[in-house]
Amino acid sequence: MIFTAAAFAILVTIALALARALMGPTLYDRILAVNMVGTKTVLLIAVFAVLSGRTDMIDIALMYALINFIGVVAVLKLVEQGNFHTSGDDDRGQP
Amino acid sequence: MKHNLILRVIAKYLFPVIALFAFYVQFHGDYGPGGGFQAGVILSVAFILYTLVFGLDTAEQVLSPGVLRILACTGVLLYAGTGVVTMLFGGNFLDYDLLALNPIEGQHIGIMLIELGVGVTVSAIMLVIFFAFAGRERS
Amino acid sequence: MKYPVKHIISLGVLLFTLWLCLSGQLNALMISLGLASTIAIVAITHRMDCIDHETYPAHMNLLLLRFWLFLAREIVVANIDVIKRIFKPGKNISPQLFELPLTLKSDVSRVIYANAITLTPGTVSANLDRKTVTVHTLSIEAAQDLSSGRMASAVPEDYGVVKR
Amino acid sequence: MLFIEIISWLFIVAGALLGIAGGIGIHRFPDFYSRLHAVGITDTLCAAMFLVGLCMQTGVSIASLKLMLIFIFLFFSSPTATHALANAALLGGLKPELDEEYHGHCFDRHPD
Repeated sequence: MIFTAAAFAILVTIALALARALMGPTLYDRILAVNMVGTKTVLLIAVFAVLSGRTDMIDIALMYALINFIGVVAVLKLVEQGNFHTSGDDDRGQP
Repeated sequence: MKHNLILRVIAKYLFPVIALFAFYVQFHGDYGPGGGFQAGVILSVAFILYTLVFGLDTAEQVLSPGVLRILACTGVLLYAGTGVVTMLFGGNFLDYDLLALNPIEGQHIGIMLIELGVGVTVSAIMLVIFFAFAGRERS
Repeated sequence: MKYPVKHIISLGVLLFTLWLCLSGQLNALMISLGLASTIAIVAITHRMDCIDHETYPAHMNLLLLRFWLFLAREIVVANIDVIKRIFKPGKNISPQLFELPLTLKSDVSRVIYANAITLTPGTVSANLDRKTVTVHTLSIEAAQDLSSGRMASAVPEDYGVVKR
Repeated sequence: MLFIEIISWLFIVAGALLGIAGGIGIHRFPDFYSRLHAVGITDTLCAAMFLVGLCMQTGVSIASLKLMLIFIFLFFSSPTATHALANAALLGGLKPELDEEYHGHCFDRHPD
């Protein structure tokens, strides 16, 4: 019961974030909203795993957290530099 | 990502953790969700994070495209080789029961080898594709 | 040997502990596979030049624990403040963007400081370089609080500085 | 046992309410930089409340260890993602809406 309510609250938050992603005046607003959807999805999977008693599914939540972070970094790199191959990191190795 | 110190330090911390999670998913396919394909994708994602932060040139020094191609072939060979070995033992292709004296044991070993082959191939091919796309505009 | 052996060993011990936490299977096959994975990852990380003082996990000492407790309290207080601002009708925010001078020496301390600023809602670090950190805050009070240097003095200062 | 159940329910309900508050926040605040703070709520305290509540439900087991691992991972990655986003917007030339009255107030106050 309480889990269903929690899952519903997360879904409402995701809906609000999706509305911002659709409306968002700038590109960065959209990326921000998508990042928030990703974080909420991690919580949703975790809640669902405990709700249904299949705790193996927590692995999937962990994996989603990894992929979400790297996805946001990749999108930002593409937005900022327009390519994937430059390092943008001139002072590596210096103290 | 110019001079992004935070991203660089956090990527250094996160790379071993993500890679370890990939190996965990690889070897626990029969206890939970997971298996070779997912593990290969997670491992390649760890390398993609490294490439995004430190640049394609640095990543290619660590894992050269030649090594990646050899790894991709090794995975397929491992998969096919397991099947051929079972055929040499007198069974069908991928007839795991013959890999050990005990059929259960044989199936365990067979699945593990197959999954290892899938994981190696998937991660290598993912990285080959990513390097090819990322290096497309590099004159 | 490019890096001190104790850094490599501590990374290996940390990874193997993580494997045991994830796996929960205590038979010989899984433990040996875990050891093999740990060694493979440490080898790759060593090849990537990633094991330096920044990846030295044995720094998780008492100083850092005290900082985390401080940070947890700050996060709760800042969350309540931002929620009040969300539900206050009318003009509820007064955004600021300013540069904060840094006195922290090592890279890791600066990263911890910038991440702590971002973790407390109401303040976001937008740029970090060697001398300053650019901060966007939601209110003038949060900006004054950061300028007073209360959080900067709580960050463990000598964290990760290599003894040369 | 019932006591722990009730405490964990309180945590989860608090997390759900914080999440909705953050969701309303990204519609209330006027520009991108102030929306970052609203997302900060859902990334920090909301996630913490949820994961602590779920940990209490699962008890001492591998599952609660994995939930703690998600917690630690989110606390490393979410500020990094937020910082990278703010940095990209700042370098990309997106101007924040600053408060006119206090603008520049903090620049010359540092005891350097």
